[in-house]
Amino acid sequence: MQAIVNISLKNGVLDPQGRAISHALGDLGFSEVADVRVGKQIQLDIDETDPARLRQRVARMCETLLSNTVIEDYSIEIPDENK
Amino acid sequence: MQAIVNISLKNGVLDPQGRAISHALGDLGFSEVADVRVGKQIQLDIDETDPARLRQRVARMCETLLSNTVIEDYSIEIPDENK
Amino acid sequence: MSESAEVMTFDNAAAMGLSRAEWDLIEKRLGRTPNLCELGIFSAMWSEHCSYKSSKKWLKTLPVDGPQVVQGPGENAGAVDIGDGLSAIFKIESHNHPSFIEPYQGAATGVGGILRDVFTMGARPIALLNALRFGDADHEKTRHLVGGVVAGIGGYGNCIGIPTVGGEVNFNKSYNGNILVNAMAVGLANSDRIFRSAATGPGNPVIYVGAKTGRDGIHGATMASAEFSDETESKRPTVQVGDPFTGKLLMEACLELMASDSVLSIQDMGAAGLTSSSVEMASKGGLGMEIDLDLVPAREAEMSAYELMLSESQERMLMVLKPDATETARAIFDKWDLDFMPIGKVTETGRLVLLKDGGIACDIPIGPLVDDAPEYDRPHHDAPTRPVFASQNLAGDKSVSAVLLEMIGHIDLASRRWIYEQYDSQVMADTLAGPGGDAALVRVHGSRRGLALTTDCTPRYVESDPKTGGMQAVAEAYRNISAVGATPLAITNNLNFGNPEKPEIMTQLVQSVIGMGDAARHLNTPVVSGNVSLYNETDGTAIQPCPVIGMVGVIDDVATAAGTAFTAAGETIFVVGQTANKTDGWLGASIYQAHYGDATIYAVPPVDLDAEERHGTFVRTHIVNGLITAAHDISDGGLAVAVTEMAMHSKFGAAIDAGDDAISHSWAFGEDQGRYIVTTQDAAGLAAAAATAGVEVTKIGVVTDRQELKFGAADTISLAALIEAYEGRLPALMA
Amino acid sequence: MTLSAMRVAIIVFPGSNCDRDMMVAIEQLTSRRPALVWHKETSLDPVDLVIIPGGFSFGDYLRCGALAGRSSVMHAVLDHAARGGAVMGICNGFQVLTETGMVPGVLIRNAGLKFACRNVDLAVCDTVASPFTSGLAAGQHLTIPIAHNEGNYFADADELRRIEDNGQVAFRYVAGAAFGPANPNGAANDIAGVLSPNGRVMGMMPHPERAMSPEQGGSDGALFMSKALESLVS
Ligand SMILES: Nc1ncnc2c1ncn2[C@@H]1O[C@H](COP(=O)(O)OP(=O)(O)O)[C@@H](O)[C@H]1O
Ligand SMILES: [Mg+2]
Repeated sequence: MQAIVNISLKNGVLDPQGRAISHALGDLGFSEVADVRVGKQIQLDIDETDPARLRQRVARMCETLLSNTVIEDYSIEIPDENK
Repeated sequence: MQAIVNISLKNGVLDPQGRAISHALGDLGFSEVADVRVGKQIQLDIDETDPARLRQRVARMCETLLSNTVIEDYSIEIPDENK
Repeated sequence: MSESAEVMTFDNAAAMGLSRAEWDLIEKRLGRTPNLCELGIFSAMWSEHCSYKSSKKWLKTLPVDGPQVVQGPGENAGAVDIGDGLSAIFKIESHNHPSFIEPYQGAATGVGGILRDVFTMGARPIALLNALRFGDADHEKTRHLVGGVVAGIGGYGNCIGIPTVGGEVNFNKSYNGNILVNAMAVGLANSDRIFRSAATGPGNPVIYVGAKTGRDGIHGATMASAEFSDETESKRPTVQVGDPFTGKLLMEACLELMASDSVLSIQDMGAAGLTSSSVEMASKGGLGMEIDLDLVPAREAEMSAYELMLSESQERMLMVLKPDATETARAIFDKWDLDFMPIGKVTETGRLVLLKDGGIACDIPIGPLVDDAPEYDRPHHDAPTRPVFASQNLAGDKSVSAVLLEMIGHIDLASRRWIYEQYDSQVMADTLAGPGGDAALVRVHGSRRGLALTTDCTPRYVESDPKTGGMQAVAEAYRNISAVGATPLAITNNLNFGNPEKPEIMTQLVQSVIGMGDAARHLNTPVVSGNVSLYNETDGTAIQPCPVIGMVGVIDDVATAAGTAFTAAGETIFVVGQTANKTDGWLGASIYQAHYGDATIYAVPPVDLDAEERHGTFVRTHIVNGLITAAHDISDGGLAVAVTEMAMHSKFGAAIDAGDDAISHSWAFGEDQGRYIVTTQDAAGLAAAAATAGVEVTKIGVVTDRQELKFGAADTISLAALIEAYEGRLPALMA
Repeated sequence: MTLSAMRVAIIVFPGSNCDRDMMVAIEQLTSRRPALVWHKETSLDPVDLVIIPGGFSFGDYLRCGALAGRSSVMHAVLDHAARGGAVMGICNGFQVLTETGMVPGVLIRNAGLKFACRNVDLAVCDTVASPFTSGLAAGQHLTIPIAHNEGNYFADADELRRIEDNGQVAFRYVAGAAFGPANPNGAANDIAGVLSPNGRVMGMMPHPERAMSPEQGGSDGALFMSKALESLVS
């Protein structure tokens, strides 16, 4: 089964990369861009058929390795959950 | 309006970071993890009220800057689209 | 109700770490109760970090003068004359706690902070060093912390383009819950173009430049525990995130502006951000300052006066400009896409006045903030006496080479390559000797001159005998500088200790500062800058005391410098500082004892400052005149380890003997101080020169072209085996 | 034309940090100071060689070289190359060149996921006619330092075959005196430097400007660059 983890910087944490990108977009003529934040998207293929258990395990993975909970928040998507 | 761009590596492009993460997860006892791919998620706040036009503009941003089409694919989400 | 109207109580003060006496003094000086913002400012200025209240009394005993000193302690960094009208400007600073919470960002912002201290003085940074201490190699956190800290140091230094040329790392269980990350930066400036922080000229504009101010680094713990904290407070990050790219732009913009004769005074926003920078500038100038907080470039909406004043957002500076220079300056900062905002003016009032939302958020006299900052004479006692370890063979009847093979892979002796290859040690193209040798050697751009740089401390010595340990740190740095042929000039230091309210910890601090001072005085290397980090404890147990020394030396012609690598087969190997009839050595508190011995804390090898100076001068002199072809000081692991390193760094081997006697473990691995291994093509000449100089030298062998080390008649080991153990240790730990 | 008549331009982006080192290196070889051109420029004076130096242009945010590759001066550099002008990108400069498509492939994260600063040994390859290799013998070895986090050369199989068949590989990592694995970053086919199809544009990860004298630990960078400059003027 597949799980997708989206990792984003906590509010208030400086995102220099986002700033640089929105500058660049402005210079390239995309003046409508007000703000940019950059996060990670991690796709996991996991040998697990039960969505509930999958979600549990992935949450554990986030806490132990995938996300740096000091400065990052994470959210978990399970595409096949409602199939 | 907000737009979310997900950028992932094309199949066949090797992903050292993804490989390292899946090893690390294995070492941590998450033996069920079969494969990991790491991508980017870029959130844009844009002064644009029409979802269709927004999608067009963001696609242009992806082609010109946000993704390197040699190795990356992108997809665009507009959360408020169907509101 | 408006923030300035909130009435603080002692509980709020206590939550910010202030004592009852300190609270009473604040009320007395103000003649009223402070509001939140004012209390925050007092607590920051009177914190250990900014006020040095526990260490000041002892820091004052350090030697800070000398003909070479251009700027001693008191500014953002110290400065020494290196000739040609140039000054080397340098300082070391700790970022221990942030690096434990978030190793990458903590270490990265530590590097960024110390770089700002150096270019704030008008110097272009030319080198970075560090001193790191981690817990037990097999502690579950160590791998993660080492990986993150090293990547963070590289992440900032590599990107901003300043080479990281040296450093030191030890592992000890006392750092399991409290690592040490000390970063040192060295820069160059014309001695007559050094910038200082004292505000001048009432009416002159106060300018904010650099990155915007966010809520990062505001003491979350304090906030959360205080009544006024709202729900979201606890969720706010307390670690700062560094942006080396903006750091680079800020560095270039400041140096460009400083070349344009517009800046009267300048101060980086380090610890306690806008608070310490504005207060320090005003108080040093004996003036006041008025700032309109509504003008401060902010990253987030509705930041309170308290938050704006205490934010530790990175890459920010405060400057006082010549009144007519504002437009020149603005143009430069626009070019570099950095915020540039006049936010206030220098005043005659001697008060810090902060305006916000059309009201007065803070109005306090600056004098008390600085002059009345508490200064404590904390109780301490005599250092305990330690048993002398009777030098003896602890490793059974193992041969010297067998012991060597085990010791060379010891976590504190093994190769640091895994670490330093993650640092760009060569950018700027003037690094002639990078990490891996004794001192690093960096060419003064466009000249023949070179700066020799090193950081040193041996915590296990300091723990056993703080005074001798403090001396030894200076002596070892002095040896490292001398071993490349450079003349030691001055030091910076970083005092890392536990809780100074405990007499035994205060004893460590007092004794090691005394020892450090004695050595610095004796070796003519005054202290020009430094930093203090206290309360390095977890669950009441303190770290091994770690007073790190950063030393800078100069050599007139880099072509005359020496390295540690053997240069030619057939050359004679001498020990400088050891008599011919010596057959044993000092194993107490040595790596050999740590490796094979019991856990007892034994007495450390004595440090003889006269000998250190005599031996260092001898080595330096004869490196520069070419008599000595390679040199390496003897430190951790003793003579055998020093010889092994010289061989491994070269294509050559060595045959070592101890005269007629069989080689004892204590002779091979003892850590007696004040010694160097040197090689020469002219053995007679070296012996004669030593006799004239009154220096003991002993021939201990020859350089060979065989890829092996030979001890005495029959005990040989291949360099390949040693290199495998030496290079394999850290990669194995980090795999 | 002599080396001292040679006109070299070095492009400077915010975050470039090897621009001065390259300027000094070129001056050492030509005894003429190259022009430093700021990224906001929209045109280039006629030059014999454009160099894109190492560093972290725009912080290497988004992708290494991505933001620099789209800055205004790069349009002028593209025109220069389109006219057959010579361009050399070192390290971050190589990444910029791949982002503009001036040389094929991309540079991704080092396989070891660590920044790597050390000497590497290079073999000069048998290439399409190019001023950057013609002065050196195919198979000749050079020792030059690297310092990068994203030097892992990647191109898909067809692209790789095309590059190899056209002789667009300028340098490969090879085993030699340097400590550590010959290929320091996992680069496909051990590729350390590539050429444009016409051989006039070259990107390489190693830093020749850091190997200009024995004092610095070696002179192979000076050897390579002097040969390249000589073929460019002849
Ligand atoms: N251990 C020390 N020895 C000598 N000087 C010190 C020491 N610790 C701090 N100083 C000096 O006190 C001043 C303030 O130190 P610090 O607050 O760390 O500087 P900054 O505010 O620039 O970070 C600096 O000039 C520093 O060099
Ligand atoms: Mg400072």
